[in-house]
Amino acid sequence: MSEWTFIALLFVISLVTPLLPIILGRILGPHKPNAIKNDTYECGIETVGDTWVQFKVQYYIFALVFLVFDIEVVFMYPWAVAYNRLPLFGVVAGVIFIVTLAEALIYAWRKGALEWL
Amino acid sequence: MTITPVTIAFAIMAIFALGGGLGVVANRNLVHAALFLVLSLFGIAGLFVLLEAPFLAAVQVLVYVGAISVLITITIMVTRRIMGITETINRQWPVAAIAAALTLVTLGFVILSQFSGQMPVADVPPDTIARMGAAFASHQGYMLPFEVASVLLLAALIGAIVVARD
Amino acid sequence: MADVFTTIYDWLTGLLAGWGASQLVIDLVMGLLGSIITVVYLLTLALVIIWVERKFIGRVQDRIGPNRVGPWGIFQNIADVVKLLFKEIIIPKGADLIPFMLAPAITVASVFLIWAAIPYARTLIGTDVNIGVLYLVAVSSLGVMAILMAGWSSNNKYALLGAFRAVAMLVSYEVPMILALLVPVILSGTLRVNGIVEGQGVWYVFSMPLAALIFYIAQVAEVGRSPFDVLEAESEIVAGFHTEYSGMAFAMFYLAEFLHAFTISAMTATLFFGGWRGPFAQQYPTLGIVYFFIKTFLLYMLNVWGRATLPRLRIDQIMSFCWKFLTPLALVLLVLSTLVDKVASILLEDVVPNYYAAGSLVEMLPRSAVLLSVNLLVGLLAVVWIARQGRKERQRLAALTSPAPIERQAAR
Amino acid sequence: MIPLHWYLLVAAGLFVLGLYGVLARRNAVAILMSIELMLNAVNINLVAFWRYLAPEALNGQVFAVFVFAVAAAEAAVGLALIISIYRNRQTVIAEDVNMLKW
Repeated sequence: MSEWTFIALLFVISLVTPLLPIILGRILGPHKPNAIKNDTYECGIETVGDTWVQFKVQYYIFALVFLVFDIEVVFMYPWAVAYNRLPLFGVVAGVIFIVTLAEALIYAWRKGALEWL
Repeated sequence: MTITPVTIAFAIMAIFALGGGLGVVANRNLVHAALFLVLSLFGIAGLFVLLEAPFLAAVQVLVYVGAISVLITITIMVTRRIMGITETINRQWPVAAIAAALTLVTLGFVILSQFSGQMPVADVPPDTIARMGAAFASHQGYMLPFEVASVLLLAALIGAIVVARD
Repeated sequence: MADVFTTIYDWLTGLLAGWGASQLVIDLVMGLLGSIITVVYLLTLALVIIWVERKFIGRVQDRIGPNRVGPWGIFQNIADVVKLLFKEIIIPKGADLIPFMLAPAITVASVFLIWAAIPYARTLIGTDVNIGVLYLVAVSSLGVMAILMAGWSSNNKYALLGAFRAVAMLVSYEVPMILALLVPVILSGTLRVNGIVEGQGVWYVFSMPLAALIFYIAQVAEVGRSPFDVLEAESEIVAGFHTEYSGMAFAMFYLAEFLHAFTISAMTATLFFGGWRGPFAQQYPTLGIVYFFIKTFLLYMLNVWGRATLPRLRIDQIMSFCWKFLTPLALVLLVLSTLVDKVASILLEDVVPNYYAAGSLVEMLPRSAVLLSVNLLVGLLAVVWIARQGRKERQRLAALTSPAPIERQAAR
Repeated sequence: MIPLHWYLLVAAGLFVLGLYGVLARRNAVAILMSIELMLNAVNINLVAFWRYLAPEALNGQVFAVFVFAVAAAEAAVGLALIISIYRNRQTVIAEDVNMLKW
């Protein structure tokens, strides 16, 4: 458990450390807001419409394919740890798993889901 | 109950988990709700560490915080346009609250009557992850669920791509 | 004095125990001390590497680089920090204050946390958790959420667009990265980072060079540096997700980027280049820290060199490269090398009894030779394939730009 | 060592919060987030029972990993459905999606 004490403490400290200079900057730096300065930056042109305009679905598709791959690779890690003592049969089981993963990739590719349009 | 460091750690993690959960269901701003979800998931990862299942804690952060929350947040931001509405709770919320309260009372009663009190606890064997990996790849172990999980995820991916791109 | 770190650690714990501190207090004090040392050392390191990088890139581009503040300009960064401290942190109209301020902090924290599990020497590691490799991946995936927070809370179209783009790219490159990361785990049979280093009698970059290459490329993309720096393509999306940040809040993103570039080099050095391993490092752990920093620094300079010379790729090229080249390559490599490795271990059972031995150079040679030949074969196939694809693409482009043959005849 | 029922109580609390969210929220994404909370509550229970009752068996951890896989699949398909509905009907309010109602 003591190793996790260190990680927990480092977690707190590494969150606080970058916040300190930001707060210090707020105190030391000038603070003179005005309507033009605080306006949304859009290369000098006044902003048109809402920021949250509709974005294309492609960003979402990439995150989706990533999610499926992520969880599948997580399954592979215990298998990788045990690899050295697995029989050939066990390695083939893992390979079948990877091939299923590759099928998902091929499907997404053929469907054109991996194109940045 | 004496206060030990483990108890304090447990209390902090439980507060994260439950407080984050409360933020998820009660916050009207959906992006804030998603951030509270991340907080809650972190608390749960901490609970896994306290339960001596660090593998699950890492997977929790990797899969839930790194992937599922990101996907949820992107969905919220993509469908943002009509979310200026303030009413996020429906008309049947009192019924929902009563149902939730009743469930809590029932669950609490069962837990306190069946599982309270100290019990002898064995140590966790050190090579749990390696044994799990070996079990994933042996036919006496979990080989069938292992392969079925990959097919399930393949099906989910195909379905999601078809549905989202129609 | 073979092992300075253990000596100091034992002396400190002995001192605390002598004062009557309990095991818990010792753990807390040592943990606190360790994390403060880690953070302070990383901040100092950042000051140094930013100067080195600016000087180096200056020379590459035939400039001098910073040269005003102090000898060779080494105090330039301190002057910059002071300047940034006195700059106004502008909070744009409609910003969501708490996520807006938390995002840079989380970005920096996700880099700091990686160093908890990187061994500097055999006896000097923050914490050798038994899921080390997964910890490294999990922690570095926190940055993605911070980028989404920054982009959303800025209330700016460019920031949100940049954040979406950055997230799509970062999560994509996480896939080949975690696939390549399976290789050290398979070879060493453990998730402990120090166990992986101890297992590298033959550095894994020599037995699995392709995996090391995939890992390094994916990590460079995770930092978002040239040629993968579309996160802040000025001509397209201003400064990306940190468009609205100024003063110290911006400086934190800047700090995180430079430290992350160094950190990925440290991770690659640890997982594929033998970490602290080197002559006599086993007996004299203090030497290990020297080897570790030499390797890390060389890999870091490789990264800086790339940053100074490579042009920026288009976002669609970057995504295609990840999903249509790196990921399939990693999958093919994993399948072939695990199968061949296992079959070879069975065939060679009589000749090489302890095929899976890890740690000593001689014992690891047979396995490394088998894996290296698989890697060379897959690498060759990949080069042939990509050359063919390139030729097709060039022909397609040529057909698009030159006038069609029929038109030429008509003109004649 | 923390008593088992503390973990179970936290899990129950999380499950109930998720239940309330599923029943009371109107936004489909919020409902999905509440479902994630409920799945996590289940995972806490699985791991806690594994740790206290049978730490040498693998079932608890393996089951939790499979819950992760199912949660990922559920999130992927559920969010894809929400995106699709949003694109076709411009709404993410669960009550407005009443094509099957009569």
